[in-house]
Amino acid sequence: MLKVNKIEVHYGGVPALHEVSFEVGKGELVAIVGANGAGKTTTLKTVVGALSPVSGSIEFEGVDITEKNTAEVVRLGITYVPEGRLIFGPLTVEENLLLGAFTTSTKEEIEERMDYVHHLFPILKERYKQRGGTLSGGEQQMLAIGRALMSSPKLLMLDEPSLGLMPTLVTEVLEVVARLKEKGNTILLVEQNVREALELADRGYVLETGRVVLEGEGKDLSRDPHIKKAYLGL
Amino acid sequence: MFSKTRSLLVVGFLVCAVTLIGVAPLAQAGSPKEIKIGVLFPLSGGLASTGALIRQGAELAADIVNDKWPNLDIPMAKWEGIPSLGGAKIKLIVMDHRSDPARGADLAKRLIEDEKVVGIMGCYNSSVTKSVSTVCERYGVPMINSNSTSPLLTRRGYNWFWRTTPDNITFTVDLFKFLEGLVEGKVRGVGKIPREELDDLAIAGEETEYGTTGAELLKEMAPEYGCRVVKYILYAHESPDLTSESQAMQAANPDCVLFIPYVSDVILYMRTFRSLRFSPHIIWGQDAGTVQPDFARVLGKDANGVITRTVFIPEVAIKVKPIAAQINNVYKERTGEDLSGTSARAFTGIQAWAYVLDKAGSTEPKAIQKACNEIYISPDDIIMLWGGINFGSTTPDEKGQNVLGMGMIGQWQWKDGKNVLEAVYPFDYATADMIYPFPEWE
Amino acid sequence: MALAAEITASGILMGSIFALVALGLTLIFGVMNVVNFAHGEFLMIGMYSAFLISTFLSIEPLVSLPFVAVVGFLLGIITYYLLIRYLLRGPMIAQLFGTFGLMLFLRYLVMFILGPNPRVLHQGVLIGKSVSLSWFTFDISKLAAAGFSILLFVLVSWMIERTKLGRALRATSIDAEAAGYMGIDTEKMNALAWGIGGATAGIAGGLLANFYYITPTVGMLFIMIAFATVALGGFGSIRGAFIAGLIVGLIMMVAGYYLSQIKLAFVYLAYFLVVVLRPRGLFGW
Amino acid sequence: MVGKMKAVVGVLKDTFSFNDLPLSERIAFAAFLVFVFFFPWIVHTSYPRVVMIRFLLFAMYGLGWNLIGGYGGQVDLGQAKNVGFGAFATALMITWWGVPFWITVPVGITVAVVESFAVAYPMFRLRGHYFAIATLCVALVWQKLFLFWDWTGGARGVELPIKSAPNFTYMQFGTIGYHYFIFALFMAEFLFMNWFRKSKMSYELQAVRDNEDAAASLGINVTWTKVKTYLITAAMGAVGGSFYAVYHLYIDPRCVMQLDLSILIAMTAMVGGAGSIWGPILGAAILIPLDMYLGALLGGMGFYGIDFIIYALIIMVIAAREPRGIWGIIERARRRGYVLRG
Amino acid sequence: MFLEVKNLYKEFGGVVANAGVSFGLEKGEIVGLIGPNGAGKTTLFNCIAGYYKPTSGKVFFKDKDITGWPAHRTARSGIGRTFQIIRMMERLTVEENVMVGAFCRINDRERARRDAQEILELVNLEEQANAHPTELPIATQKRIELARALAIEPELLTLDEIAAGLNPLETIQIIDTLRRIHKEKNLTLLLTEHVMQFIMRISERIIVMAAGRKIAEGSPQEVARKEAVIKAYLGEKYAKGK
Repeated sequence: MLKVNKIEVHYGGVPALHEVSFEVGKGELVAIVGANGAGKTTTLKTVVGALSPVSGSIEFEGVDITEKNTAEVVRLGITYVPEGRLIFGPLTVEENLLLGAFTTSTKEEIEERMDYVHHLFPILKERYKQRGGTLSGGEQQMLAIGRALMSSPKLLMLDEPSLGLMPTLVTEVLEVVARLKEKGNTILLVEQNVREALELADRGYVLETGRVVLEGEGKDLSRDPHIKKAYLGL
Repeated sequence: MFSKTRSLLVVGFLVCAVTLIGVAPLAQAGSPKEIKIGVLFPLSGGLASTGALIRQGAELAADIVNDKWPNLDIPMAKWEGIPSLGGAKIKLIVMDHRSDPARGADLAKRLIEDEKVVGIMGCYNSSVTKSVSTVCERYGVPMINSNSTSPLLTRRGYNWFWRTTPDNITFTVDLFKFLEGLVEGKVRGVGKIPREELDDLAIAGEETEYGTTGAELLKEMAPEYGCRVVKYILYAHESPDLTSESQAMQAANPDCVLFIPYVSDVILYMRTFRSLRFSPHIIWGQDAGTVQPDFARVLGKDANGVITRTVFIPEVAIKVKPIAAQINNVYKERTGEDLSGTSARAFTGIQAWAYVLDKAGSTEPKAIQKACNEIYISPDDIIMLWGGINFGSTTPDEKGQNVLGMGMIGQWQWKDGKNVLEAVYPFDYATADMIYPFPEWE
Repeated sequence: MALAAEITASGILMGSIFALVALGLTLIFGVMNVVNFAHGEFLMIGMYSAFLISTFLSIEPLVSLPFVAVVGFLLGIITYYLLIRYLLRGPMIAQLFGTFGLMLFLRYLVMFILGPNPRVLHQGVLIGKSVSLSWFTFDISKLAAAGFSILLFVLVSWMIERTKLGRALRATSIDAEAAGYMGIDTEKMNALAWGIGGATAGIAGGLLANFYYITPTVGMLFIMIAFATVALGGFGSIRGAFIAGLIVGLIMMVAGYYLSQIKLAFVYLAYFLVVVLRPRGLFGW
Repeated sequence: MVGKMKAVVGVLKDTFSFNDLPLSERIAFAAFLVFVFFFPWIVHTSYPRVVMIRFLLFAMYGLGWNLIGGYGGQVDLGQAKNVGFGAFATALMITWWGVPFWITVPVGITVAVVESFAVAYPMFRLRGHYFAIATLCVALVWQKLFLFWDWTGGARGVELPIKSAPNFTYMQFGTIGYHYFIFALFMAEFLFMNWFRKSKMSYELQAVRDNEDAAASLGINVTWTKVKTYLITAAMGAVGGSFYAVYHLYIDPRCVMQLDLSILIAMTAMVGGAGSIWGPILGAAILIPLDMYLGALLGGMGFYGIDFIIYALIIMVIAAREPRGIWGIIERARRRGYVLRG
Repeated sequence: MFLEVKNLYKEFGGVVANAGVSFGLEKGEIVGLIGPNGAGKTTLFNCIAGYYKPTSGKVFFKDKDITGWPAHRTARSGIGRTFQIIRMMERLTVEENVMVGAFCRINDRERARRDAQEILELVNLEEQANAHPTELPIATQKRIELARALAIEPELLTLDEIAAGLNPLETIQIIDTLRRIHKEKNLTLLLTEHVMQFIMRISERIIVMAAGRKIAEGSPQEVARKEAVIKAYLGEKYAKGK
């Protein structure tokens, strides 16, 4: 479904990614793990069109999206939930969700999606008229994911959804991810909780200083000795 | 070691910058047959249109001096250059001081030292005239001022500053004499007006050097002529709205409204007066704003009945001064408009320069200074109704003022779809019946 | 009593006109935190377009308003794509100077093309007509401008607060990056904000042309008032701009009546005092 | 006692030493100084000399503004008021009482500093555009008041009595004399800035500019740091104003306290690159000659505003292409060198 | 008591963030502060460091009442801090960032530079001394914040989520660094964190907050067993996993 082929990305003249290639199949949950500064967020931002690669190509459902801007990529069905959530604080929960459906035009579809999100996260229904900024961290993460789902994405990219959340919420958010996968969503996940992420994922890629150094089945990776040593400190 | 790019950039920039400053204007070795006069006026900002008028007037005068104009019965039209200097042509070097005294002073230095002008004419804004005349005084270069009317300018004891136009004192006296004339029934087409109908004055001056001194003068002199100032306003320069100022005047219920404005303000005042249906008996303007063709053109019928002090009225020129009428025609051919007080004064300023140079017979500053102090230009030679030009002095503290100057008062009258400036004062020169009182708004 | 009523009435009248002038400024600021020094020149170009369109096509100035709005809209969009887009990458100060340069450029470009002489509209249903009440004479053209001001404010607030487009604009203003991830083309939103800002400035100019003189430098008379108005109301707040406009109008009228020379000083002082108490203006967030 | 001596020596060393700068910059600057010093003897025409004086004056204004605006990151658009205070203190005291110039300078500085102190605390509650507009408003209020009051001469302005030059009591000279006069003032301010940029205060100020909370966590009194800087900037503006008064010998509130002056001062620093010691000098070296020559060469040609159009285009291009100013280009080149090597 | 918080209340326009928090720290302790998002931990930190003024209650540091002191004054009296959201001086180099901290104590530029270099070595950042912080990864920036806070030579260091976004290995590294610094500089540490591997391993004592109140206190093992803590914060899975 998503095919990233040898992309090279520079940040202000400094190379950040070297020939990174990976694939995400339909219905798969793929995890990207790596140390801080390895280029995970850069990868996701490049896919969504916020950064453009110097070389290499990105293909989504057979369409070349390498040169497309964010708005066009989102329209094609890729939605990105950025690190740090980026909720529109002064807007209400409802408005945040409606903005998620910006690329959807029919009323029925929006209502349908809204029901789905409310079903998934009942807390958002309770907070419907509250300002996004007044929600707690966990609720904001729910809102960010819910907002992304409003566009009924074909590919959902989550960047560190558990960042800064307390343990109960980390568990809860990862459960949500698992549930979304069960429902057939295609997900690309970047997580710092390496073990949990790899156990959840169908496949995983390991990024180190801008290169893919390892790839494989999620469960296999989580038992890989290099991973254990370099990321789990075991 | 330091990187090459960096050092190249640093050195490159400093060198560029420094050479840019160092670029000396190529001091043109002016032909001996050319005499440069520096002309400084506002040609940008809010006064750009005024500067344009001055420029046109000054350039016409220079052209008349330089070329042969067989159809003009004015001596200098036959000159083809300054006679006593071997027919040397006058070259005007016009610069824009942007109404900024500092820039005016800097440009004056450029004109004096780099362009080697024999003298300077300018500067309209009284404040810039002050700073430029200071430079001229320091350098010992003559400056003839044609368009600034602040009385202070000729009361500073400067040895290198002369002014052709009458100052605001003359004009203010004219106004009160005119008002007395109305009471006495001397004004053409108007019977005797009771004094009570004319003695309450509202004064509105723009808060600039020119407006402030003009307004203060009016206020000081009013009691001498038995008038009362019922409202005295100095209004903010660059004000986006003048409604409340107009309301304040209306509330004081004056007989005469006296403006000392630049052109844009007085347009706004007139429009506001109309919307307030405020029509005093007399609306008078101290030249600058009300005398300009723009004022009449822009306001159209609304200007009908506005009185303005001026020094030049085409209608009078046609009737009593044939040469003035001829020059007015030449000017009109060039620009499509009659000469106005503003452009006629600039014309006269350059003319005075030409006569002074002719009399001096030299471009030495001292000779010019001497010529200026002794010059007498006969009334027949100039387009104004003045008694000529002579920089004597009427009072001991005054120096360099043309003592033969005279003011006029004109009235805009709406005739056949356009505004005509008709003379109403001096009474002998009246060209039409005065419209009195100022017509009620429709 | 009558005097108080008269001053208040003209204060409110002029105040809503100042608010109208400030509307585009606050809109542009709200969406992308850029203070547009050239706003007064947008207004001036609006006035000239109204003048030129209604003079040369000999149509009623009011009828020319839609055309003027289009001119303003295009001006805003062009400005955005040719200049502002690049300025947004720099710090606030570069933005100030970029638009300051634009101000000089537009002002003198118009002077270069059309000359420095002032102009005035002579023909039109609103021009020179008044309604007299016992205590006050209303200039119809000002009344109409005030009416349009209220109308435009309602329209723009509705658009910003109730429509999908408005929501997208607000999202862009809060966090352009996040808005991008929603599939909103933030470049287009910014351009649109400039377009709408330009259009409102154009309409304001078209209405002002009915009672104001038109010169290339006329923008400079309004820009400081507009700044003070927008900042007083709180940058980006539409409601704030309207209320602040009324306040500025009233201050100008009262101060103008008694102490005309320093009436603007009172306006600036009012801004200073208000922000000292409320550092983000009356309605800023 | 010894400690004090050491401290003084340290300050002097910091003031006069440029050892921390790359050799290229030192050479360029030395060349610049030599050039400026001999300028009146290289160029014998008057206007370039006048432009040079104006350049040095604005470089000086820019250096002062650079403290609060560049190192402090506070966009102050009201520097003209301080210029005005200095100019009026000097002009009024000389015309009224014949006070020598050098006594009027501290008075001007005092007025500017006291006024700035009075408005600084409320002002620094404001951020970003609110601050910029507030500085602009305060400066305009003062301008209106100076126009309104009679004792300041109002709109009529103040004309200083002309003395026979050269006169060291009232500082009146010919163009060359003024050149060295302003050059000395410029150098004094430049050396002060050279000391400042290495001082503890400079680091603190930059910390405040970049992040106030972080700065406070490191024991920096954020508001006081800003206020202090604001006062120094005010003092520097006042010195420039005093020079203006004795140089032009005529001032009025419209020419020394106008908005355009505030903006031009800030613009010199911005165009050159705010927050570096060279920025304001580069900026003034570009803007002032540009403005002056465009005005003089094209201003009177009869094409209204053509000089402004070109000038405005150049400003726009610089703001759009190089938002960090000319110095930004150099710094970027330097950083790229660093990154590639490091 | 080295640091004592007494019955601290903090309200924001009617919303209570801290509702009567009391606790104390002894010199040299390492204390963890945990609790759900929105429990008021960061608010508490801000009240101690002087960024907020408590609505009521007192804060004593070294037996001095420092309640309501502005931030720069608490810093000078010996309380250093890092921020949850990284706050770098981005136009200064890494070394200069740390030097600014050193200037808190000393006026001499060269000494400040030497101090900064020493501290950068301590946190293994000497290589990056001349880089600009924003060019570096988040984990490195967190270390710069730590170095900067150390430069003021605090006696009490409060660290707000210093391990957030770090992977397990990086977490272990920072624990080592902190332990070393704690020993060498004789510091007292107060930390908040959601990463349990971190907080449980480093803390000698843990304070648990929820809804603006302290709900538990004790050794890591004790706290992890408490029903209330598990319910409000750790979750069943974590309890089982232990």
